[in-house]
Amino acid sequence: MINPILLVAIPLLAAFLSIMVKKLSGVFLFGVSLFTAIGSFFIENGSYVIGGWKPPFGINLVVDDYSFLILIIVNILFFLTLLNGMWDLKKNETVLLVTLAGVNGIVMTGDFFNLFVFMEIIAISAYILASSTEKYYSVFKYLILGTVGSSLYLFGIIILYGTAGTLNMADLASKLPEISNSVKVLAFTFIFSGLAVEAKILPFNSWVRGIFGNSNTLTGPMFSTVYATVSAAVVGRVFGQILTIDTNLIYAFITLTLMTFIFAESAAMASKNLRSILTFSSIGQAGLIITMFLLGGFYAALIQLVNNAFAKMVMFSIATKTYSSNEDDDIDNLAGIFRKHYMMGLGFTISALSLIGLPLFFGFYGKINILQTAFATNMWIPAFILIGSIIEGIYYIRLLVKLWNPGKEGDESSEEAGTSYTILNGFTVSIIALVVGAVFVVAGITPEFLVENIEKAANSLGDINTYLSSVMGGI
Amino acid sequence: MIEVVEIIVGALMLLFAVLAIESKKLINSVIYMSLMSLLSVVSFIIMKAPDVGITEAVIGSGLVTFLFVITLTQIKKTGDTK
Amino acid sequence: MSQYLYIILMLVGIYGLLSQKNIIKMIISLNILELGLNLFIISTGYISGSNAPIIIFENDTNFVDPLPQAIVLTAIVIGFGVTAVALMLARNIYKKNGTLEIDEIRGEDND
Amino acid sequence: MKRIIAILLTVAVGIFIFTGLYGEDSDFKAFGEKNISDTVANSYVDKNVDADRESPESGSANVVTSIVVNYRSLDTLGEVTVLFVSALGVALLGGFLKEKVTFSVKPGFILKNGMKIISGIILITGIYIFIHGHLSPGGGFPGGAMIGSSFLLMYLSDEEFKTKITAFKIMEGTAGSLILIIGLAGLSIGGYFLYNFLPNGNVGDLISAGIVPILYVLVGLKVGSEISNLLGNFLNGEVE
Repeated sequence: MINPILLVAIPLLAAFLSIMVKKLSGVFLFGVSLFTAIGSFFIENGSYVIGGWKPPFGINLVVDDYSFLILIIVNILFFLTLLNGMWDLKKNETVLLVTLAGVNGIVMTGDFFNLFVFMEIIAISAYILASSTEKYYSVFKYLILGTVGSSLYLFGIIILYGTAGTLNMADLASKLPEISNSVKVLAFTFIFSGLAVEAKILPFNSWVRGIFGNSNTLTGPMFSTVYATVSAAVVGRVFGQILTIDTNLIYAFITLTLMTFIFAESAAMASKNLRSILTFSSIGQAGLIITMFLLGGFYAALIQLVNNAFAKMVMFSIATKTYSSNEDDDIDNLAGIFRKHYMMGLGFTISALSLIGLPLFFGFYGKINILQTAFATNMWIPAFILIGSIIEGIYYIRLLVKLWNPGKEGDESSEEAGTSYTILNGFTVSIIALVVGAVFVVAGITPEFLVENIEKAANSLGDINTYLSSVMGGI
Repeated sequence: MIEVVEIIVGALMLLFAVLAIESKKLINSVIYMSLMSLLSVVSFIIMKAPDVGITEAVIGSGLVTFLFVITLTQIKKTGDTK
Repeated sequence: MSQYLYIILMLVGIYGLLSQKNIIKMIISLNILELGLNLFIISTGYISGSNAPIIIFENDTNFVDPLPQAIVLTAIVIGFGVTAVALMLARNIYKKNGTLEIDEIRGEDND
Repeated sequence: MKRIIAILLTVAVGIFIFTGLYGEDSDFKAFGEKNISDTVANSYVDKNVDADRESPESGSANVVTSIVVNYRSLDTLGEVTVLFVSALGVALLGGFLKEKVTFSVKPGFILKNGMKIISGIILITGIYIFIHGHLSPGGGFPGGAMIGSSFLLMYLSDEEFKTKITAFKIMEGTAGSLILIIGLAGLSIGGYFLYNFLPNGNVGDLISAGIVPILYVLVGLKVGSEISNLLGNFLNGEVE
């Protein structure tokens, strides 16, 4: 039973040591990432205090079923991303170790300002990782938006501190009713806009196209799975559980997230480039997941979160691998590439179909629950969700059809008409694609082992009282 | 008395901020910005925050100004017009 | 009253970010925004008639609120780190594109 | 045109903030009228956060330092990591320029020798500030930045003071690892990460407040070496 602070301390220690022994930093990275992936299974629930000071005064790390599930997913995704991105590490080993520490810290922390510090750690590591693809202006736009977002977030929590007098999440949750309404509306809007930058919600996601669109085999899977899961999980924790907001503010946020979902899906429909289709699909999925968190449908949000993370892991690694071997990811020139790489094609197809939510795959349970929760609220939300899902289904099916049979549309598919491109050193990618595809199919047929853990996580996010009792009676 | 000084320092900072944004030459806006962070040290001290005053003095007006000036000399755009 | 000035300072920073087209000017507006925010945080912790949080005599504990000062101590150094990375990016942008005006930089969203 | 939209948007945000904060039904404390008893910071000041501690909680006279290093020490660890990553990022981003920039104006005799004295003085004040971090205002961060600025003066004032000093990397690594080792030692001894396991002594004298001065000295050394590295990387450019 390891203390969860080790998930933050060990990667940091490895990062500080790795700048002294440059040669070993690769070994440090893979070793520590394996340690956290395995260690995250052996953490017990509870509130772990830093420095021995009880929660409202000191900082505490909270591990309940929700953060336990997110920790496991994020650490496994991080390890898979390292396997995929081995060829593109480019001296980023130390930065990746710090990202691992930041990612583990932000999921577990029980203090608002500590969340700001970990958010900054992750953001600066993301700027450095993203600039390894030499697209400096897109990284600059990401930096400006990210810093403005975190400053607005800090402004929001200072207003809450000014009125409630505490920075601890549990203490603030119990003090929320005493705060007056106008201050709450102001503070929550700023906190939401701060978190919306990383979670790719509409007014703040103009950076995503430049960063995700130009990603290499390391940054593509990293941003679209690890960062996406963490940012959605933080919004889920802060707005799902701690800060209970009144209805008209919720509907204001939900219009934003649903607009993100619809615009992103329609933009993906129009784009002709493999990586930009996946980029817009990630933005759309982020909008959908955060709509579900705001609506209170935690079970549906978590299933879609897991589904989107693993599906994007497979799809982005294949997309960035094709780009790195052929310097071109226009889907017309890539027609029929899966004929040459069956394993990758199979993995890509299964994860795409699971993302759409077709039956027989894991994603089906996500879509069903999303529609159930949406229909419970009112007429408009499920209508938009249905439209967005249909658009998504259309462009994914069209993409798969094009990538499977070679040659332009219309003429019969002939072997040599297909693309001349091949994917180099794609062995690990195809293994991962197959494994994740198998998990999707097995989870689609017999979902018990995965769904029951997600059920526990959703319930623990739902009731605030166990969270308060575990923190206030903290060890 | 101290409130009057605070208001004056705040108004001056505001003036330098607007000048820093609107000035034509880059080097002028860098100078206005470092003047502004110098004045902010004064207002930190007035608001009884010596720790923050020292940190802001060393980092805010000292090193950040150096970073901007060095970047401008590297870019040789000190005389850049809008 | 001076708290209003610090909020207006933050708004000037936001205005600068929205209206400027030069990259160095945008970084300067970012610094103005962060400086205004730090001043606002300290002003929320200020208690008139009390002195700085350094214990000189054992019993005299009529202090200003020390927590916002601990927060601003961290925020300043984070702002410095981000400004350093931003300026290095600006230098690379200039080396690559030859200009600092954002409308002269060729779209590199997805080459 | 863009300017007008920017002005309108800023005024809208401003009105939203002012009505939210200073409207009639908002209980956001006006400037200066806040009383400390209804905030968490009350027990930081009276030092009675954890009554059953054997010695007085943290002997440090500077309450802000005791918050930054003792009560909320994970923030400082995160803070040091932020500076570590940005120094690393600057090295990676600007790494391809190896030579130190030579300025058109060569440093004269007075400048060169004058700087040697001044940067020595600044170095000593910086070290003084972070050693006395828990007694007087200032601490690891300003002290480290002063060390950085003293090395900056040395970079600027004479030519052959090369900017690629590996000693900074070694100091940065050891100071950071020592902070974490102390934290893990606290975990094994006291059961909590970064637990203050050393005796506290009485408020005000140099050897007091347990691990607070040790941590803050390590933070000062780490921040100092990082900022010197970072400034050195900024000084590298094409020799024109």
